[in-house]
Amino acid sequence: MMFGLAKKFDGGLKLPPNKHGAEAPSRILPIPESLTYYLTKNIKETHQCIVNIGETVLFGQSIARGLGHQPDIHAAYGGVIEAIGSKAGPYDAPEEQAVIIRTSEYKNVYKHDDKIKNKSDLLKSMGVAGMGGAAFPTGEKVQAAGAPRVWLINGVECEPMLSCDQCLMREQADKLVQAIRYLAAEIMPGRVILALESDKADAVSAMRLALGDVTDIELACLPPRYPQGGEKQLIQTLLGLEVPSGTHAAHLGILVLNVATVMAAFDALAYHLPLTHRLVTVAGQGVSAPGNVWVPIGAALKDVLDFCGYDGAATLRVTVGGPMMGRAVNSLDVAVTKGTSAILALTAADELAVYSAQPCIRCGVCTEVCPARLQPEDMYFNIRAGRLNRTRETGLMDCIACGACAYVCPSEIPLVASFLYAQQICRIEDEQKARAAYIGDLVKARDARLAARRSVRMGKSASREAAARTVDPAAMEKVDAAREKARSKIDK
Amino acid sequence: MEMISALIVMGALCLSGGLALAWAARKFAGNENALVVQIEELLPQTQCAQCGYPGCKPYAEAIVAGEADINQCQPGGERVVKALGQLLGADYRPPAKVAEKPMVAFIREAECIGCTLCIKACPVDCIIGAPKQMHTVITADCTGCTLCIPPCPVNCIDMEMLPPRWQPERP
Amino acid sequence: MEKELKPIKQGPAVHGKSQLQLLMLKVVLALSPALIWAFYVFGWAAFIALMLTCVSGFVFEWVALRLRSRGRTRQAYDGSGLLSCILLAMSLPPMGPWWLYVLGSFVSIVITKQLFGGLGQNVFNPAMSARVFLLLSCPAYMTAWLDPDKKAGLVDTLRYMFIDWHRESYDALTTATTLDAWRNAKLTGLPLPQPELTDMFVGSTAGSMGEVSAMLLLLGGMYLLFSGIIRWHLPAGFLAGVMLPATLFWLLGPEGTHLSPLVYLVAGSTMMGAFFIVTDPVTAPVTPHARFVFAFLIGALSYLIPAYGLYPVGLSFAVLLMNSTVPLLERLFRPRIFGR
Amino acid sequence: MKEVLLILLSATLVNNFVLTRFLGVCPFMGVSQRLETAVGMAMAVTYVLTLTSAATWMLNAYILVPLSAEHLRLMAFIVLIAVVVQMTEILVRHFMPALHRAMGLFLPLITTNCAVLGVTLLNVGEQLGFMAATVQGFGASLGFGLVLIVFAGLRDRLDGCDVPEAFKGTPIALITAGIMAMAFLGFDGMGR
Repeated sequence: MMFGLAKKFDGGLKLPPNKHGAEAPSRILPIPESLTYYLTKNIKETHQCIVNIGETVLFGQSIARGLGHQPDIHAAYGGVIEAIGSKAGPYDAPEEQAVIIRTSEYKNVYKHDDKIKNKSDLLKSMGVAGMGGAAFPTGEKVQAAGAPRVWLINGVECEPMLSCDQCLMREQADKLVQAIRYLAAEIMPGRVILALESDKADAVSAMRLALGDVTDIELACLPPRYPQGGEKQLIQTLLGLEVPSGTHAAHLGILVLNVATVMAAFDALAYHLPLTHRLVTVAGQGVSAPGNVWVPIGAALKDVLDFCGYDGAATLRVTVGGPMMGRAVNSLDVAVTKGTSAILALTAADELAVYSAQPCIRCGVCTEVCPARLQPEDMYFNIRAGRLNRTRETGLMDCIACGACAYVCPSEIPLVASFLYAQQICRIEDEQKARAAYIGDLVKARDARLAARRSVRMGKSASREAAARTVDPAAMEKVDAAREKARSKIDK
Repeated sequence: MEMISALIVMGALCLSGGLALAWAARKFAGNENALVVQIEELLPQTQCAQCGYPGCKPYAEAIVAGEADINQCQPGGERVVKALGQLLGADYRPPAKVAEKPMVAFIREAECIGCTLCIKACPVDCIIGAPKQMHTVITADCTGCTLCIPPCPVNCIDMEMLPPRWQPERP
Repeated sequence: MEKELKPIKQGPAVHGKSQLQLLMLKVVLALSPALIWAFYVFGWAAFIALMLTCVSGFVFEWVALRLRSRGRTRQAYDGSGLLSCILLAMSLPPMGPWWLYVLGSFVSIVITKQLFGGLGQNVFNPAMSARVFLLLSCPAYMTAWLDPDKKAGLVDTLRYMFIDWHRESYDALTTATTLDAWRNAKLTGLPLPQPELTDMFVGSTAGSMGEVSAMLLLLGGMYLLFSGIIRWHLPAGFLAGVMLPATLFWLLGPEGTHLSPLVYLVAGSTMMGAFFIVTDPVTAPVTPHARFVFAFLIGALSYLIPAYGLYPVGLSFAVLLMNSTVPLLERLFRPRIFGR
Repeated sequence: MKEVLLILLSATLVNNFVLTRFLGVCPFMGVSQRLETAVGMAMAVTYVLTLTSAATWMLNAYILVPLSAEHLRLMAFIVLIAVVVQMTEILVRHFMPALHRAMGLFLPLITTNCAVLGVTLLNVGEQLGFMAATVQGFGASLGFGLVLIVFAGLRDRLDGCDVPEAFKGTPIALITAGIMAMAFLGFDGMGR
């Protein structure tokens, strides 16, 4: 059943798809020698390691417990824990704490016990995280959405060069429908909508075939436009609803899950299989055999790129994630994480962005393409001038870093880099304010404690005095007179 | 005749003006405390007395009274000076004392004789201990205000540097 | 990784086609038909004036940037200075004395643009602020319009412009523009001039160098509009701003005191203003609503100033006045952020 | 009615008190640092100017002229303006403490603001009627407020611009005010 287009989302632009190797069948990466799992993100601890060096682990055994809602980490292959130390990371900070496993075999699989009943805890212990790129813990999302009014399955792959969702849908359409039906039984959504873009013909036909004339799952074929795959943009397009700023769609009862995340969640809930492998697109002119590869999470970029014919000489930049929202990495021994949807080896032929940062002429083209209806040139002007609180008022925290503004800017200004830098500074400032408020409470608590103690002591001395007055009133008059004289001397 | 009429006119004018002002000043006395609360919220509440006033509230009152300048808050640094400048319309002045790296107090438990003097001195109550028992500092709550060091008789408290927080670099 | 990778870690790895220099050159291209026509109509005077403005403008900009710091001189080659100088030259009378153009380019490039921080940070439109400066400081030379029929050869032009540019020997060549004639008629009560509309549209009457041929300016403007360099809000707003009061006053006002709105439509300065002066992105607001209001008020003011004031052409004053209100307009017409 | 409108227009735009007659330039430069204080100042000046125009006209017409004490005009006006300004300051300090602190010195400075005294003396000098004098006062303050708020918006953007070191702050503000004054000359001759 086709879904009428409620409302086109604001801004956005048409990008050349150049999906090299999207049609190629997916391949499987041979076992790499070592696997690297990160325990910290920007030096802030996110996981606690539960194995120690020299211990042997089995295929699928969990090696680190996630703090808070963070899902756990599992070994993609059996092997020996080689080291726990700092290694080059894909995030902003250059070095991260990581566990390194020397792989040996994958025969005997670690059996997970089935004690956990609650589905969001099970998802957390099976390590399921968002695979669209943000790696948001799926367990937390499912729990926050409860019985969602609408469940959107996000097969929209609007970034150029990316084709892992398309390949997944093309090759495993039936398993996806089975997964959707199984999860629908679990989370009881009001409506189920599978969204994908009409220019991925093979995926659309595969899904249509798999769905047949089923009525409970709606298929939405959307015209291709970047950044339609964003959660808020997809909701605005399909449901005509704007998620209020600062709140997650899950809290409104709208659950949005990436196609790959749905598959991972299905494996976790139905078969208790942890998330250890994911489909990664390898593209860009620097790779001779681009395409989609089943990669164990933790494999180094070097192994994956060499597997697809990497030509180091021509490559100017290696990006983890899509060409628009991905992040450049400086060294190739960075590892694949759950959120890595693509590894791109970009050469000069890929219209590589050279941020020459010429002066901004306020042409307003970035304002037209911004899906969050922000003013990128005004925010950039205030960031350059150092007025970050002014930038926050004009919506810095609503920027989804989709890169549309930096793509169209004629002066090639590093807009997204400035916005992310400003966002991090604002987060640090918020932390300082929160700490100041917390310490303010400590001070008030201390004053209250001292005041209470003083009143207790006053109470005791008052009762002692009353008792003395009943025993010998005359002496007490002398005491009062002396007190009066002392007090009058102080007042003068 | 000219002189008298001139005197009468100016005298009457000034008198009536003065009376009107006196009445208005008493009726609409300015309320200061609303501003004090606003200022206090901006201050980092470390009660460290680095600004020369025994705590954040006295410093806020001093600012409203006009005795204190807006850049005396050392832990607040740039952020507080800008925030106060924004609220009070005063233009920006660099902070008087620059906050060194954030520090945390640390008691060498072996030498602590349990005299509870530092507990009384700590403005945020982050030192735990009973008389004659060993004391220790809750590092999470300590603001590094060094008020506990002077009262300690055996001088067993020293300041430790916190690991530097990762700073994003400017593109 | 043997090669040092690009320093910018975040942000899109790919970039679209639009370049700053390309943008500026396209606008210059859109201006070129009207320019070439001016060379044809005014002969050597126009060409020399343009060269004087552009060369002195480039030198001033290069020196100003060099004084700021060595690395900045690269910005002198991005075509924006060239564009401002061409616009300035086109709004000045053709056969003016040589220092008129050099002083104009100094005021526009150095004072109005570089002093405020260079491209993108200047608050006032450089060409217009220079024109107002010259109009106020040397009105005599600014209102001496060369008569197209009496244009002189190369040698004579050079003599007029460089050697004896003082007034006397100069009047023989000048004539009044339509707007001048209308203003004099209004003051002295003479019957209104009925200008030949097609003549004005094609552009063979006297006037500032570039503002002669409305047809070619319209041509350039349409090219800018359909190639996506400018948005419709600014030109449409300006034209509405001019035509609305014009028709209103023409219909309601007492008989015979106001020119018919058609005259304004075919006047070169209106077309120049609509597509090239008002649409300078740097000194205009960014949001569509603010742009329309900004352009509309410029149009209205540029009609009211000559109608009731002293000066024959109100466009430059109107642009400067509205440029100063841009920060307020932007604060007023800020679009609603997603989800707020 | 048309005549009142003409006075209002000419006082606000044609011979604007700040940019054409250059009266009241020091608060214009001093308060335009931030938009909030500029709006506060504009309202305060509008309130003070309209009130003083009316009051001084009455003072002159009913007290000074009958007693033929015109020579006292200057002193009497100044005392009256001082009283009105002090009254405003008390009210602002009571109702809007933050604004009062933000405007700081410039609120009492309105007393010595040449625009205020200028308008009152002008009203009396040109033998305007009561209605015309008040409208002139209101028009002048409207013009002052309008230009002040527009200029505050400009300066707010300018202090983020990459202005050369030597010109940062007041110099660039003076140049901007100069260009705005040039633009205001365009209104010359209107309203005749």
